[in-house]
Parts: sequence; structure tokens; C-alpha cells
Amino acid sequence: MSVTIRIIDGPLGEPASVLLPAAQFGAAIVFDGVVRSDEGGRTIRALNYEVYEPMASNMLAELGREMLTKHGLVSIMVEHSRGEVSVGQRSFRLTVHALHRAESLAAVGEFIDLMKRDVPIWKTALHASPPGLA
Amino acid sequence: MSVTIRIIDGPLGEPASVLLPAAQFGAAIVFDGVVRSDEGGRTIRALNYEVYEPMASNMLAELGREMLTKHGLVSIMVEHSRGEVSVGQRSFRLTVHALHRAESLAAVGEFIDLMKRDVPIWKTALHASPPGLA
Amino acid sequence: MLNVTLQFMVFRVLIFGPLARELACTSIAVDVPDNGSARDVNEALAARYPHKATFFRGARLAVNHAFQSAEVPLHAGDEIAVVELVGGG
Amino acid sequence: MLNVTLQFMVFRVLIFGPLARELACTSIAVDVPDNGSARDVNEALAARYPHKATFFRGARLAVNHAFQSAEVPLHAGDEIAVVELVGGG
Repeated sequence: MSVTIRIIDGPLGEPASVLLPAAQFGAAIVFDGVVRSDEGGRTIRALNYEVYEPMASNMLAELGREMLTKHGLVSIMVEHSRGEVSVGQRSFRLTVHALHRAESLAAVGEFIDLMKRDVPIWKTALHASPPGLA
Repeated sequence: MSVTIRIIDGPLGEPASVLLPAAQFGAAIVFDGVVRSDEGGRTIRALNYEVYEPMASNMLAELGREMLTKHGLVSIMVEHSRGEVSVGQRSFRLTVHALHRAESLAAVGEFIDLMKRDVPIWKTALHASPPGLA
Repeated sequence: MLNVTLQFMVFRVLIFGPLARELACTSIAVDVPDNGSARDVNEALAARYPHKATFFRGARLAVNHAFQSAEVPLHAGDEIAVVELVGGG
Repeated sequence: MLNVTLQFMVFRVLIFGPLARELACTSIAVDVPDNGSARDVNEALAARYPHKATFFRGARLAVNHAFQSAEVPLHAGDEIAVVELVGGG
């Protein structure tokens, strides 16, 4: 059982292979959040993420432990960007290993809901042209 | 919008990067099913998958199209093993791209439920020792 | 003198997975009356394996690689399979 | 003659995201009575920005990087932040 939290400057890279002892899990999910070009009805070029540390990491870890216990997960890893992430790039990744698919899917959905409610991370849309000229 | 079905002899490899036009999606999920060492209370060394083709591929594609329409997905890719897959190896992968996380998670859960109910794929446990000697 | 000719179609119904292991075969030959339907295949399987009659009466059949209703008429050469006890993933 | 000495603590309450952009600042200085609680910070913020009084009265505060109930007593040097309008992912 493990919880890993990583706050990364700029966009996330490709998912890394997670080395875990074989046969401990039956389901592995990698969920990636990607910056879309439309945010609140306007076309954007990037999002800027403000992360209030160490509270954000602390709360992500606390949420991770809560999901681990509640859903009996094998492991959970959270990666979140800080700073600017362009359209099409990844800003958030949740990697969950569990014995069965049901708990892995439940944990992903629940984690993201709670994160968006409680974790001190804010995003600001960066527009291609200055506001007022679009 | 695309649906891709791949039946692969033996275990699946690492997830491949899927090239999609940028900014078309906000959520990407890769769900991997992994062979566990315990199946029905006994320790196994592998599972053998029987796939009734072309019905299995046809139905996976039909299910994929159904999920694409129902959940407004951007793309869905299904990879399933045929033949022997050892403990710790991956036998099933579902890759979903969607605008938002809610529909991507719903599509993954629903697809797997329907697959396990309707798609003509059977698995047989292969034990380390012959039955009767365990 | 009355001449009655009963016409039958013979199908080799494909079976897979746990069912194939239990019955130690991969297909079951059944006779179905001409103009018979999928339901006649279910009944023929049930008659052939009385100890599994309930299972075979309710078993889903695929005809030419698609699920069909019990009423669908069969034709010589149709590929029929029992699609039960599946569990991919 | 009555000598009344009121003691106050001064906090710089951190704000982020849309709120920081709207108010064009990243922290708000507030006075809170000695032995004051988180609720006093909410009230001070509401008084400071009357047009956002409802928002600030209900706003969640983090004290030293953890959410705290409105009754938690504050101490000089505590780090206080408004954690609202979050939306990571």
C-alpha cells in the first residue's frame, strides 16, 4: 500500500511505468486531465495553476490515504502541475492500482470530486489575446 | 470519433501513446486488467483466453460505438488478449478519450460490465500443479 | 399407404470455456426440423443433456456471430454457438 | 479614569485564484482581537469588503495549512488562507 504525491512545474510527461510486485493487483487505471481549448466559453491557450503548498500536497496525501483505506487500494499516485500548462498538455494524473476494477473506478471518481472541492489549487485561463480584444 | 478493437495473442504490451489532435479532449483514461494470482480461491500461474471470432471483435466494436454515442466520447480503444497470459501480465486494456472526466469514467465502468456479460470471451485458469495435486 | 418424409437440418453447435470443459467437447451435433428456429436448438440441447436441461433451455445462442431471438428461423449452414458463462477482461 | 487596553493580532490572510484577481491583491491584512478565532477573521474580511460580505462570512479558512472550524483560537504568527473557488485537475 502506498500513496505518492508529486507537484510538477509545468505540464506532466508521459505516464511512467509503475513498478509494483506482480500479482498484487487486478486493475490499473491511469486517469489524465488534459487542458482543453475552451474554458468558460472562450478559447484559451493555456491554464495557469496556483498551488498553495504544503497544504495542497498534504491534502492530496490525506485524500489518497482516505481512498486507499475506503476502497482497499494497492496504491495511488497523484501528479499535479503547477504553473503554466498549454492546451493539449496534461496537468493532472491519477494512477490507481487495486484488486478489482469496481474499487479502482470508484476511487478515481471520488478522488477527483474531493480534490476539486477541497484541495487548494486554482486555475486561471490564459487567453491568446488580451481580455477585451477577443 | 473513433473505435479501435485489437485482439492480441498473449499478454498486452505497455500502453502506446495515442496520437489525437490536441485540445479535443479533457480526460484520458487507460484501464488495464491484470491477471491475479488468485482465481476462485486457488493460486494460478496464468489464464487462458478463448475468443470466439469474429463475433467477439464485432461485439466489442458495437459496444464501443454504443459508449461513444451514449457518453459523447472522442475515442475508445479496446485491446484484449487471446491465449495464455501469465500472472502479473495485462490481458485487457480500455483507452477512452472524452471531453470531461464524468463521461470517461462512466464509459469505462459500463463498457466492462457489458463486455463481461455479452462478449464471447472465456477464461480458463491454468494452475501451477495439475488439478487434484494442489 | 402414407409416405411421411421428415426433413431435418443438422447443426454442430459450438461451445466454449467452462461448458466445453465440463462436457469434454467443443461442439454438439443436434437435429432441428426444417424451418426450425433457435428455440429448437435450445430444446435439442436440453434433450441431449437432461442433467443440464434448464441451462440449455435458457442459454443464449449466437447465429452467424450475432445474438438472435428464439424465433429466428435457421438455415442449413448457419453457424450456431452457445454464448454463456463469458467473462473477458 | 478607566484604562482599557484592547489587544489585537494582525494577520495577512492569503488569497488565491479568481478571488486574488478580483481584489487585485494576494493577501488581506485584518485585525483580530486577542483570543480571537477563525470566525473573527471571516467577520473582519466581511467588514473589509462589504460587497462580498456573504462570501467572506461563509468562506473556508485554512489555519497553518489545514481547514479549521470557526471556533479554533488563533495565535500570532498563524498562517491563514481563504480556500475557496478551488478547482484543480
